[in-house]
Amino acid sequence: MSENVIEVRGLTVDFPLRAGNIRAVNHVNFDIPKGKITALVGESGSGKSTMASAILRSVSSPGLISSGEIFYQGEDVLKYNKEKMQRFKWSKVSMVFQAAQNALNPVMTIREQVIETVRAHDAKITEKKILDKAKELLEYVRLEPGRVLAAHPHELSGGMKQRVMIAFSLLLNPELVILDEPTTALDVITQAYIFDILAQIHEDMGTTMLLMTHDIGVVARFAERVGVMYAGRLVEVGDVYSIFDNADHPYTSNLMKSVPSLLSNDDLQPIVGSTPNLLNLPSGCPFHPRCKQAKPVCKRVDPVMVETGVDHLVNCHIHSNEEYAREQHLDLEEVRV
Amino acid sequence: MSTMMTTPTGEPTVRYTFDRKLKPNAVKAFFTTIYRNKKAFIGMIILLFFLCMAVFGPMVIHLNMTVQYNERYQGPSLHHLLGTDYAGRDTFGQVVYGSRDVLLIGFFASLFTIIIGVIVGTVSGLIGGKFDTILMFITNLFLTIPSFPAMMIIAALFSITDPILFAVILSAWQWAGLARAVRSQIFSLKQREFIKVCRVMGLGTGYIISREIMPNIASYISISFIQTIQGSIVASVGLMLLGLAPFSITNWGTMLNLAIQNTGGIFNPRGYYYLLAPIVCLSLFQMGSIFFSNGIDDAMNPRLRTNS
Amino acid sequence: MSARGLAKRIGVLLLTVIATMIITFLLLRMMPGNIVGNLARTYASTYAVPIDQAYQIIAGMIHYNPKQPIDQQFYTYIKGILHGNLGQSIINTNVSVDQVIGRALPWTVFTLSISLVVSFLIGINLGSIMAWKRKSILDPIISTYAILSTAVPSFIIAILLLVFFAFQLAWFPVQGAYGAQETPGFNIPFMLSALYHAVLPIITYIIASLGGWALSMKGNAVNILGEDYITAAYIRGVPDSNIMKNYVKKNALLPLVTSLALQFGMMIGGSTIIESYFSYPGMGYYIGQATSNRDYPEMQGLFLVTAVAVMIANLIADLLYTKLDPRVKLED
Amino acid sequence: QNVDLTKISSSSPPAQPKYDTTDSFTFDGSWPMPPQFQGNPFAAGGEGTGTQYEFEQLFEYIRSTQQFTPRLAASYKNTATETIVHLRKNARWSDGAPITSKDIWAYYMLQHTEVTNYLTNIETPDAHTVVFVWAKQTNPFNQMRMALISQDNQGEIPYHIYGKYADKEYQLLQEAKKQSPTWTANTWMGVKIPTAIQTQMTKNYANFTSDTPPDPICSGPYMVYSTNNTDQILVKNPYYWDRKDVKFKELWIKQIQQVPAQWAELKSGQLDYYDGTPPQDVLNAGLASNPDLVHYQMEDVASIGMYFNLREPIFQNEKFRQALAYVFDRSKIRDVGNYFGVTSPYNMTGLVPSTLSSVLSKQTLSKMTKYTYNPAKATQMLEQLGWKKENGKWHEPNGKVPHFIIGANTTWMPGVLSGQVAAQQLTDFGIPTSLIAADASIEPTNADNGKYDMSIDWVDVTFGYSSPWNSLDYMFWSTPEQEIGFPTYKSGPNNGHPKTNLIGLNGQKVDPNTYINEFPVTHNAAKRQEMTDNMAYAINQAVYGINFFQNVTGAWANVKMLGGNWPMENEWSKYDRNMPLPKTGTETALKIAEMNTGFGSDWWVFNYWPN
Amino acid sequence: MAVQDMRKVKPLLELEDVSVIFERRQGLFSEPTKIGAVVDVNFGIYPGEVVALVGESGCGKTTLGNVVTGLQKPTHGKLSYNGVDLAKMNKQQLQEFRRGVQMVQQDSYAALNPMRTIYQSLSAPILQKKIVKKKDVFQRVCELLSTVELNPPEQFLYKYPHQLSGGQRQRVLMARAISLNPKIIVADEPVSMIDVSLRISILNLMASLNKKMDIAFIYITHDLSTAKYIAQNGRIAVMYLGKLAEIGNVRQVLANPKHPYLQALLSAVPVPDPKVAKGNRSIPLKNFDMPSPANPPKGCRLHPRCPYAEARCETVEPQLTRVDASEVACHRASEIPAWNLVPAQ
Ligand SMILES: Nc1ncnc2c1ncn2[C@@H]1O[C@H](COP(=O)(O)OP(=O)(O)OP(=O)(O)O)[C@@H](O)[C@H]1O
Ligand SMILES: Nc1ncnc2c1ncn2[C@@H]1O[C@H](COP(=O)(O)OP(=O)(O)OP(=O)(O)O)[C@@H](O)[C@H]1O
Ligand SMILES: [Mg+2]
Ligand SMILES: [Mg+2]
Repeated sequence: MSENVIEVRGLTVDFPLRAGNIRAVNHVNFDIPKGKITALVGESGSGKSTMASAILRSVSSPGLISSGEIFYQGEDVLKYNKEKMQRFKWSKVSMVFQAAQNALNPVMTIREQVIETVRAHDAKITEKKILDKAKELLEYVRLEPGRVLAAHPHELSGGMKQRVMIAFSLLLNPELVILDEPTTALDVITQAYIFDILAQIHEDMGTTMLLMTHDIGVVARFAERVGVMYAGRLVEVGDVYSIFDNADHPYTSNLMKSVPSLLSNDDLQPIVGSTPNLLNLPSGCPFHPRCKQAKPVCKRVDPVMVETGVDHLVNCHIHSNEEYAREQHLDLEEVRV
Repeated sequence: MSTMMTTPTGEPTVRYTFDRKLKPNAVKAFFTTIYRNKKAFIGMIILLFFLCMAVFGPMVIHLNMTVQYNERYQGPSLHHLLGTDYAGRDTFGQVVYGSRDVLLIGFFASLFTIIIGVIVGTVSGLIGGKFDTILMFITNLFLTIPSFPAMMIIAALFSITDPILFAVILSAWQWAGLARAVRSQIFSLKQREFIKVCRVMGLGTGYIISREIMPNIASYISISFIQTIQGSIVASVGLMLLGLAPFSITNWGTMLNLAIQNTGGIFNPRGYYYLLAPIVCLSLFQMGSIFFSNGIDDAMNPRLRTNS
Repeated sequence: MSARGLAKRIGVLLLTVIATMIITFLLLRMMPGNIVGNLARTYASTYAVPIDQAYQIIAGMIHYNPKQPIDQQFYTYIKGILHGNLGQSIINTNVSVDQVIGRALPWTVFTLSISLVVSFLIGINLGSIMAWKRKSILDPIISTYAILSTAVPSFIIAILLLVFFAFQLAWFPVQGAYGAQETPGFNIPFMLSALYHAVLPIITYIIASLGGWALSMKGNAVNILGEDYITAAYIRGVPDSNIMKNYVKKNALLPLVTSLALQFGMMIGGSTIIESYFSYPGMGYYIGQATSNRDYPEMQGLFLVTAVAVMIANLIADLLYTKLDPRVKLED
Repeated sequence: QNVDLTKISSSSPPAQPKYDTTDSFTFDGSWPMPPQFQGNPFAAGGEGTGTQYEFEQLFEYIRSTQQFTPRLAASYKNTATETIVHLRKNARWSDGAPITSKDIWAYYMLQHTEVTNYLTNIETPDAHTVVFVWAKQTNPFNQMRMALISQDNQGEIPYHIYGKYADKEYQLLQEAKKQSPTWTANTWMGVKIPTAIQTQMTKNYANFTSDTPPDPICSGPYMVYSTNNTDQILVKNPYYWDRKDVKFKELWIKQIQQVPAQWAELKSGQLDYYDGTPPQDVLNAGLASNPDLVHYQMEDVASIGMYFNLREPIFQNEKFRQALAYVFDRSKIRDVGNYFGVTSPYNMTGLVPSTLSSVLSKQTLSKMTKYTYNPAKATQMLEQLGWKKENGKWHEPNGKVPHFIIGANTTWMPGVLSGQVAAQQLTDFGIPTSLIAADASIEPTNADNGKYDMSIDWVDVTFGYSSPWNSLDYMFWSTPEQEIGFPTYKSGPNNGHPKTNLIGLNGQKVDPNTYINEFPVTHNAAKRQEMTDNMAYAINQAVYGINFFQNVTGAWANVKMLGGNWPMENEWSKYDRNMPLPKTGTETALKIAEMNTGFGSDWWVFNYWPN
Repeated sequence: MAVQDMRKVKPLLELEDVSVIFERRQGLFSEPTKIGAVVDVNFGIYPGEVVALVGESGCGKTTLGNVVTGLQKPTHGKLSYNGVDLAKMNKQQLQEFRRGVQMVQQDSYAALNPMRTIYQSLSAPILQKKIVKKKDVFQRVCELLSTVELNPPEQFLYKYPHQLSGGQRQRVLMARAISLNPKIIVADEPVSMIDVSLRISILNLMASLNKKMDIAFIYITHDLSTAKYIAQNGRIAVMYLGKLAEIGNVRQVLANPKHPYLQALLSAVPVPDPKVAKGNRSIPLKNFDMPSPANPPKGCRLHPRCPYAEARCETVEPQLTRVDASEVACHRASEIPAWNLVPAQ
């Protein structure tokens, strides 16, 4: 097994709202292996962005990390003090945001924001050095550095802003770049282009990347490892090929089957039912009301992660055998049907 | 085109029956939301209090305005809850009697302001073009021309005898700001997708205004309504002091003025009750309005109202 | 804004000014109250002269002929304006309206700018602190204060200040702009005296507007705090102080700067009530005086200045907004 | 004894007086705000309160004592047709120029005051003699002559500055005389001015009033040192003829617009002197918080009351007006309007109530109707008129319920408060009445134009010198006439003047116009007495309005800052420094009256001596 | 219906030389800039067919959709419905057009009045247009909801838009669109804001409405996969910078895309199959930024980005011409190398 940049253990994030508690991330264990591109897929609201922000300890209020650990180099990031955290952010793990359009301060030029960011981590570095680095990176993402640096965010197109954000994320040579749906608001061609650049970066610098998306096509094209999230749970993790070809979780396999493709002409079957309401989750496995293979146990008991293949984990009762049932103190009857 | 026996897609019909219980009660929901919003609830209580005072107060309380000079500036007692004024008359009774005029004028002034402002703003915003330019030009004039001499003229031309006329005069210079605000709201609403759909469906302008646009600016209008009441009350005090309306000794503004100007209310600690009674009432009413209008938006917006 | 747009705006502005001028002119002439009559009454009782004689004397004294046709009066008025003078005061022989405005405007601008700047600066700082430290006790205190200060009409604030600090405690002068023993000009005693006299009016304005600034600033800042770029900056490791300064304050301030300009324009006319309470010789005070004397040219002049100030303020507010906010490009 | 003009004008005036805060006398007053303030007292706005200290008269007249003290005049003599006045020879303007008869002449050329209606000419035989030449048709009796002359402030127009306007006016007068040589009553110098000349005169006058030095050229004890909108400082006029008697180095006048602010300043010792009587509570608070204050009450020569609008048919019925007079509980109105005021058993007589007993004969007084509060009587009278009271409201004979409007001037609080109580009393009696308290810029005009049913104003008042004639002249030929709205003569000698149905003591018709015209020129005192008796009786009977109460005003002194020799000084503690109203005509009353600057008194300036 | 058949039927709605030009003032004393959002488009919609309109963002799809629904008046050209020019319609014909052409928008939340319940939103047009009698409105609304598979309908009637999920709201939009028994529905990116797992069901619903009610659909999207899915038997029209670049039967066009732009577009679409997707495939364009529609390139609008451009492309504007089964606006349509969905390994 290769080394992991980040190891998430038992991470739980809650949003206590007036209407009830939303558990956006529910006891997730997850590794981000070094040098690989890992993708997290899942429908909207499944907790992808929350997980990303939890890694950077910046869950938006009123959210709070209720339990779990996030290990970086064997140390729990959640236990870092303020200074240490300040240093960790961006220089170790950086992020390209879901709404990159709005991720830049509209009243400051790109140049000012670049300088500010670097200075926040190293007050002594000269302005020239910062700008040289920024120019290099901007060129790398195929932008004209001079013009872009002098611009205010609104003077750039969406694709350009996204590329600026990518350049930004590389400013401090982080070990991990989290890409939270970097192309949702963009066009197909621009999207392809951005992923082209990202692939290039990955190839040239070997940067570890964590990609959050719900575009299955993008995952197929870009990722090496895939995690699937559903209602705050990580339901399946595995190598990209095994996830696409023999997904072990009914949700994953249904999802794969419901994506129209240029290559096939079949009529597709949607996943029945509607997306879960996090305020009012079904008992047991949250997917069971939509699952065709649901067993009685699914209604009652939350499944646990089991390994079904090499580096392939799944969180589903289908794979529960007698041994598992015994371990979990489950009724054999329920498990079998 | 379609008969009742098949659905639009030609499948056999199921009969659906109307179930009253399923239909949510918007009025109840409105008050539930207000109740849940602490500030708005307090505001509503305050406003209700003043409303009751204005409506029932004069029926319950008898106010004797005969001068009792030796009983002037008394402190609060069971007999005189807020003490007496400079001529020995009950302050509380005056406040109660005064509330009727004050609220009536405020209410009607606000009503007229809203009516004119909303009509002008809506028409201007919906029709647009040259018409809008002209209407807005006029509106701007109303915003720049000093209201003070204008009000004096109006008041002189129509001698003010009842609160309604008084209200008309007050609203004559208040609608312009509202019209502009409504217009810009209409402008942005006009661009909204659901209005576009109505146009595609060929639904009439009347329908679009009354059913699609109005519900969306209703909360804005209600808030403005309450705020205009506030403004009108303060303005009415000013107008009365200018002598543009019959001098009512129980009007809160008049009480305030009398306490300060020539009756020694501010020089006699016992007179402070008389001075403070209208100030507290005015401020309390204003505060109630502000609080309540804070809650209106919540209560009128289904999104905030039904938080599920 | 493009030069073309600017030109168009100024055109509309001029048109509005002209229309305002005409309407104000007519309105004032229609105002009830007979200038000659009022003066004659006073004259008759002061000098014990029969009333018709007093009428004649007054008619000779003032520069106003009520019998002159209104179109001629208007013509004279417009001619004067085109020559840059706003006419002669009716009541006050040999005093031009320009002189009156020249006297009044500095005082209003003086109190106004101090009170606006002070209340604005305090207000926005309080507001951003309120937004930043949502849980602190500052928020409920300032919110309550702000609501109270909007609920209490500003003239009541003036009265209360006057009653307590001038009448009862006598800490501040009850009225006026400077002590009579000072010679107006650039000398320290005069300036100190002017400052001392301005304290209560300024405090009145500040009390009345401070809460409003704080609340709007808080509202804006809370919205800004929810913006993605704040989270982004936080994640980038930008220190809190920088976020506060460069992100929250800077962005939340933009709309307020325009309202500051608007406020300034609107208040150039001065507050008649407050300036009268303090007998502070600013624009509002003279508007009150001129109105009660029905000094038409003076009223016209004062109202014109006020209207023009409002309109220019509007324009400046727009320009300022485009200047300050790189995102906004004004059209038309 | 010609004054050597050259000698005086060549002597250089002393250096500008230095400003000194010691011995300054502070009080409140008003003047036009800068930049309106200017140096010509006849430009609109005048000089304000300072006028009486800046300008000197030929004679000073004290209203309540009816005495004339020579000021610029050294002596005078009345002949059959002339009054000859000799001027002081040492009097000078504040710029050093001597005050001569030419200055007095210039004053009368440019000021067409009341006295000029009785003159045909003013002559200046030498630099220090002025001769008033009375018209033989209207030749007043001596006391009247002096009263007419002494109400003018003759030392206001320096000939060496404004001479050209006076000369021009004179020249125009001569031309007018040529064009209409016959004598005309009630005109300036008896000359009917043709319209063309009148136009020129108006223009000349306008030029004169536009000729304004920055500060006035003064003839009185003080001159202006500085003026801003709240404070005016007057300093001693170095050329004043009687400067050694001027007690204060400077007068500091404060313009305090808000009435409560005036009281606050008084209370806190910021004012040395204040005239006016505030409500009882303010007064007590003031006296209590400042032990140095003493308040002297004195009778005002005016009453607060209201006029009925005779344009309204309902008020044309005299019986109805009389009935209304019984409805008002005037002592309650007084309590609120001015607690210290004095009510009179009679109603409106046209004369100052406190003077009635001295001006009218005992017999007349006893015959006059007393209108004390008597609602029963009012009810009875109304029922006789065919009115009916139903559900607590009175119905006119035609069944209508009248609703009355009383107009009052907002800026005049005692009037508003009185009016409010009066309206309340009428309403309580069963005639719904509301008060409209309108701005000072509207209310008088509205009242004059008959916009209200009743209007609150000063009634039974004398402005200027105290004389029954003066009061009645004011009532019938000035603003009250318009407020009451008498029908007027459309032609004849009384054109434009009121047409009344006044009935005298013996049932004979009396005409106010005749009274006004003839009283001053009636040299027989008994005849004058009879005329006045008839008028007062008739007016009281006619009930043109209601006299609520005679005003009592006050003079406040800060006895710590100022010192010594006060009236009733030994009784201060007895009355807690709020001194009671002295008996009319007593020594004390005179002394107190002299203290009141509101009556044009210079007492402080000359008679006060510092601690 | 195959494309060939349609030639015989008269189009239900026809666009002839339609252009929409927006004017925007900017800059110092400059002339207003003109944005040709739609330029000289000729296009017919036949009864019951499905047309997918695809193209990059900003190419004018929505504007064209608005022209079809009558929301946007063409600057030039004419739109006819049932053979009648829209500009010359009488009141009744206009009514018919209004009822005949409906739309479904992208943002289902914005498309519903947030202050009104579903019942209010759905019943209003039925009542206003007197589709059924007043007493039957309730029944009708329930039927509509059931048709769009919102069952049981009673549960949805009194909900406000925010109380429904995106998919449910999109169904409500469908229900509203069919409530007036239209002939054509313009669906502007109806699924782009819906979760992946639910997209297919909406597309299936559209397909079933198309089949059962014979409503023609114009499906506007930039997602070629869904375009292909829904327009299986229909046509596809590809737009570039306001102009139609290629149009034809979906199967044929996608099997053999002729226009270089379409080829580029197809190459950019990520295929949900790692084996195919990972085949490193570059996009056959020289430049990735779309030129501003305010000053489009002369000649062929694609030429600055087109790898096959030659001299005439810079000057002569290509017209739509038939090449094999489709119509293509490219000078070199027949010379451009064939393009395959699955790249040769
Ligand atoms: N600030 C917040 N306040 C309340 N709830 C929140 C907040 N942020 C996220 N949530 C809730 O947490 C859940 C997970 O949200 P998250 O943004 O992580 O999902 P996601 O998988 O990134 O979705 P998407 O694909 O739409 O970005 C959602 O149900 C959301 O409602
Ligand atoms: N009202 C308008 N005023 C000015 N320009 C407009 C207007 N509407 C659209 N445009 C411009 O017309 C062009 C086409 O816009 P349109 O919305 O039709 O594109 P689209 O293909 O639907 O794009 P998307 O895929 O982003 O929805 C764009 O450049 C746009 O900026
Ligand atoms: Mg997300
Ligand atoms: Mg679009």
